[in-house]
Amino acid sequence: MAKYKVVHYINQFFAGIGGEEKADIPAELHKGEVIGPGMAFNTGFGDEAEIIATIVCGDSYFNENIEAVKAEILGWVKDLAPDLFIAGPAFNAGRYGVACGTIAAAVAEELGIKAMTGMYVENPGADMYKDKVYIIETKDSAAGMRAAVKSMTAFALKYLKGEKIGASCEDGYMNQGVRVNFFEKERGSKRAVDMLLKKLADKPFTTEYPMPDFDRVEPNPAVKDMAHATIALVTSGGIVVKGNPDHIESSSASRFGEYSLAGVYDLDENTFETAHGGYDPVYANADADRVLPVDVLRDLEKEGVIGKLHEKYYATVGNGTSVANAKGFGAEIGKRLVADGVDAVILTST
Amino acid sequence: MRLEIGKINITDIRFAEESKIESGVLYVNPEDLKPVVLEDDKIKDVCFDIAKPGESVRITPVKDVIEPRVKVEGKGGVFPGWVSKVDTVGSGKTLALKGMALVTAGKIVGFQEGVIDMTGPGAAYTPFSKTLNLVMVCEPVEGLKQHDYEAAVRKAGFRVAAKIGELARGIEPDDTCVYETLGIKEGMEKYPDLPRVGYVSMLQTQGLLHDTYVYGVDAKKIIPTIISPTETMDGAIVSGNCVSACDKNPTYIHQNNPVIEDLFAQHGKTINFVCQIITNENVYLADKERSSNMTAKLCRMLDLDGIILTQEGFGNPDTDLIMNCKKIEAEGVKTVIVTDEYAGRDGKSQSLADADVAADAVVTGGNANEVIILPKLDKVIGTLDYINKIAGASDKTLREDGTLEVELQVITAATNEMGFGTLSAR
Amino acid sequence: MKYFILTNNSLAAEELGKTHEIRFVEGGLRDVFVEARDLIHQGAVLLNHPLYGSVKPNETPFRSLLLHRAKSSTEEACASVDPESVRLIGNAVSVCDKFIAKKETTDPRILQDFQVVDLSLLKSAMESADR
Amino acid sequence: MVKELERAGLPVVHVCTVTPISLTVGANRIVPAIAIPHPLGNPALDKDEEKALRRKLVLKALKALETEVDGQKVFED
Repeated sequence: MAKYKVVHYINQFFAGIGGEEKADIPAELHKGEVIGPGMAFNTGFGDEAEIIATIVCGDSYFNENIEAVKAEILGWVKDLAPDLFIAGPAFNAGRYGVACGTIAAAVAEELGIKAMTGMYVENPGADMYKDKVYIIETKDSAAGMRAAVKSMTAFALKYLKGEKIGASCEDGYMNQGVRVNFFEKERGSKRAVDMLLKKLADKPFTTEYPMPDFDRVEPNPAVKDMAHATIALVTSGGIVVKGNPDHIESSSASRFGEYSLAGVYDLDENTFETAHGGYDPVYANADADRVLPVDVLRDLEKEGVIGKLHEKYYATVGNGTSVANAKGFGAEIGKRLVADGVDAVILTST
Repeated sequence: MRLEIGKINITDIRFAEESKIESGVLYVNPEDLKPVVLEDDKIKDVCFDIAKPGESVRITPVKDVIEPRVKVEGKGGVFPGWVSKVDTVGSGKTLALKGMALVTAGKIVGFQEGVIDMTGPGAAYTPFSKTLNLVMVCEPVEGLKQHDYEAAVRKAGFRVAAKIGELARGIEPDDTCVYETLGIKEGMEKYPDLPRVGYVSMLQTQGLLHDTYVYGVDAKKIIPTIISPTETMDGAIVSGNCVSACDKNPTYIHQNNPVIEDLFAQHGKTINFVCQIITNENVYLADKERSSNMTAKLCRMLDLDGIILTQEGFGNPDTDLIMNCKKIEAEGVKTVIVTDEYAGRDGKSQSLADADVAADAVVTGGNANEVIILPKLDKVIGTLDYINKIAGASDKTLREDGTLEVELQVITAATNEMGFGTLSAR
Repeated sequence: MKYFILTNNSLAAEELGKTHEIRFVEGGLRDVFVEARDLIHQGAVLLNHPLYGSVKPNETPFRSLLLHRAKSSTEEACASVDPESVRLIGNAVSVCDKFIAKKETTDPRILQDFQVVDLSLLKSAMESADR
Repeated sequence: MVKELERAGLPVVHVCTVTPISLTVGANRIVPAIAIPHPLGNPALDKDEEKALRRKLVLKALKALETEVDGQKVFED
């Protein structure tokens, strides 16, 4: 059987070119060459796979020219058409880890070629890319190279052969936030007793199911100078331009609306209405200021209490809208508001 | 309380003229068992079958699984409140037929579920692919209401299990294990330096097809209480739960409660296993508040240092699980919970319907939504008529080539929440 | 405890309609949840767990919730929205969304079984509420 | 949604009728509103009174935006 073809990515240091002083070297393609840790990989692959090319790039160069260098490397990898792309291992080297994650994820995503990397769990590249590409957990320094190569090689061969990848703890990759079943050695009750014994003795133990993140976002600093601040209005109360031109659904909304407030000083029943299906719409339809206080904010703008009311407002319907959608709306609206130079937001809900 | 369990290893089950146990072989004459079933006039007919590990056999829909046992010394008899009077069990000597199980099967409602495959990939997920199974399929009289039918099949299972258990009376066990719990003061004096550990088991008690009984009492009516774990071994807790095959606790798993066994294994060595606390999983929210208040209070009054908390089912019980965990932890009692997950077919959704930071030590029985393809097997005991209707099945479940595409949910005890199996997830 | 029943289960409506206040929902199980949530936001308090039963939300199309109407006017009600009810119904909607939608059962015998179980689990809650 | 706006780097005040929901969804600055069908109004009042009421609420919201908080805070009266 023909050997699987592997392309390997490493930085200037592991290529033996130099340390920080050489971190600005551009990407180089070394066809048919096996360099640095690649030798150990090749040995580990035996006659099942081989490295057909090595790509070397300086860490600074990569991170300062991400888009260009990514395109360049993707071009090479596309032509080489390997069965697998391996980056690193990067251990705890931050910029190297980010580069490995970026390029491996790009190869997987954009070329549809199997890709993987390896690094230490606290490498910033790990958090950024562990849900996008297989990242094998390694020690924090190159002293752990032998172990890293061993586990990465084992994973690579399994992956290449199309064998079922097990749970993260079985196959040594970082958990991708996806629950995967596997059989433990001990039954559940025994594991529970062992865990309790550790907990009783105040020894460290690892829960098998970490409770979902009770994700909190730290509050942003307060507005210092309200008299010059741009304030934007966002509502989940479904206030839309009369006739609901964007067809915001009355519940389980799949989109949000962006509407202009230019020249609007007071909302009235001829121009604005609510699309919200979760409450009695009579009051909001009669006077939408009751949900979206444009009239008052215009007054305050005139009086100089606030710098200005942002010229656009955003609306969606909170009623039955899925968490994922609501999150997506928030992120997109946030992006647009920041781009428009807004300083703070008043979000109204019914 | 001190209970000896004498284990008689059953190596084969055969139909024969005379019902008996000889050299580890259980000989059964179905005609001896039929009258035991048919004494309930709600059951029209019954048939028996045998399924052995490795055979190309699928049993479905499974209602309950029971281990035949007989009480030969000490107060009371097995399945108190059903087959025997309500004397307190859990002391003396009980004989158990190991390596075999009585499986009750048959349709009770149209979406009835529970699959036991004796071979193939599905077999790995159910503990009952490793037991010799005597299967009992009941047919109800015309027009019988669902809950009457459930009760009839449930009770018939206990009677038959007891009848088979009786065959063991007088037989020398292959192995004997002794389990002993001490009085509160006694235990403290004997093991002054060992942490005091309890086991809190939540029993499924939501209503029709979702019930559990303790000494014959519907457990949704109880206030949480303490029992000796040895009582559980004598069948003080039995299952009336038919839905959610993967994470319901069949009577067999109550009798062989793995948490109890594994806590006993440490009893007197690293811990002092004080007692079992039983509580319920009612649908009424105020009942949940009351019950979890009570369990937490019991843990405190018993001066427990730690507990293991197990649940049964999905959704509603997740709230009880979290309430119990939160309140018990708040009493300073260290808690480990055993559960399973519904993380979606892709494993990306939130696993439990409820959550709290206090639940920091969790053992999981795996993701019940994971999909598995079950091959066509040669023989079906029960019926495949309803396989499309069961939990975790879909309209494309029964595929053209005869294979089944299902979620693990349909497999009996696949993700057991008392930690009976080794399946887990990360 | 004074309560009303929010249900899309016609069997429950039929059997309990004469003796109890029923708010019938035309629609599926999720519609019952969403309707319940709106009522909760206006001050109603949930009395039974919305995810009762081991029959999964993508199997049974029926759901019957027991709710207690705390306040008569919306204004007063808003001041006393029950956070636990809000949390439970919110979780129920998201749990509902994670189960893969299946083709709805049309077999009348099975639908009837689902109705019977739903009614039984509702009664299980009513028994606690009525005592 | 409120969390994502905050994550984008914008201070947000959530004017919301049902404050427990606001706390659950992770808002940091919370101002309780009047009632569900009309969070920033009250149809029982005449037009001027109603606008004055709304102004009071909006000023409270602006005040919240000008206040440093660490974690969640409900700005009661």
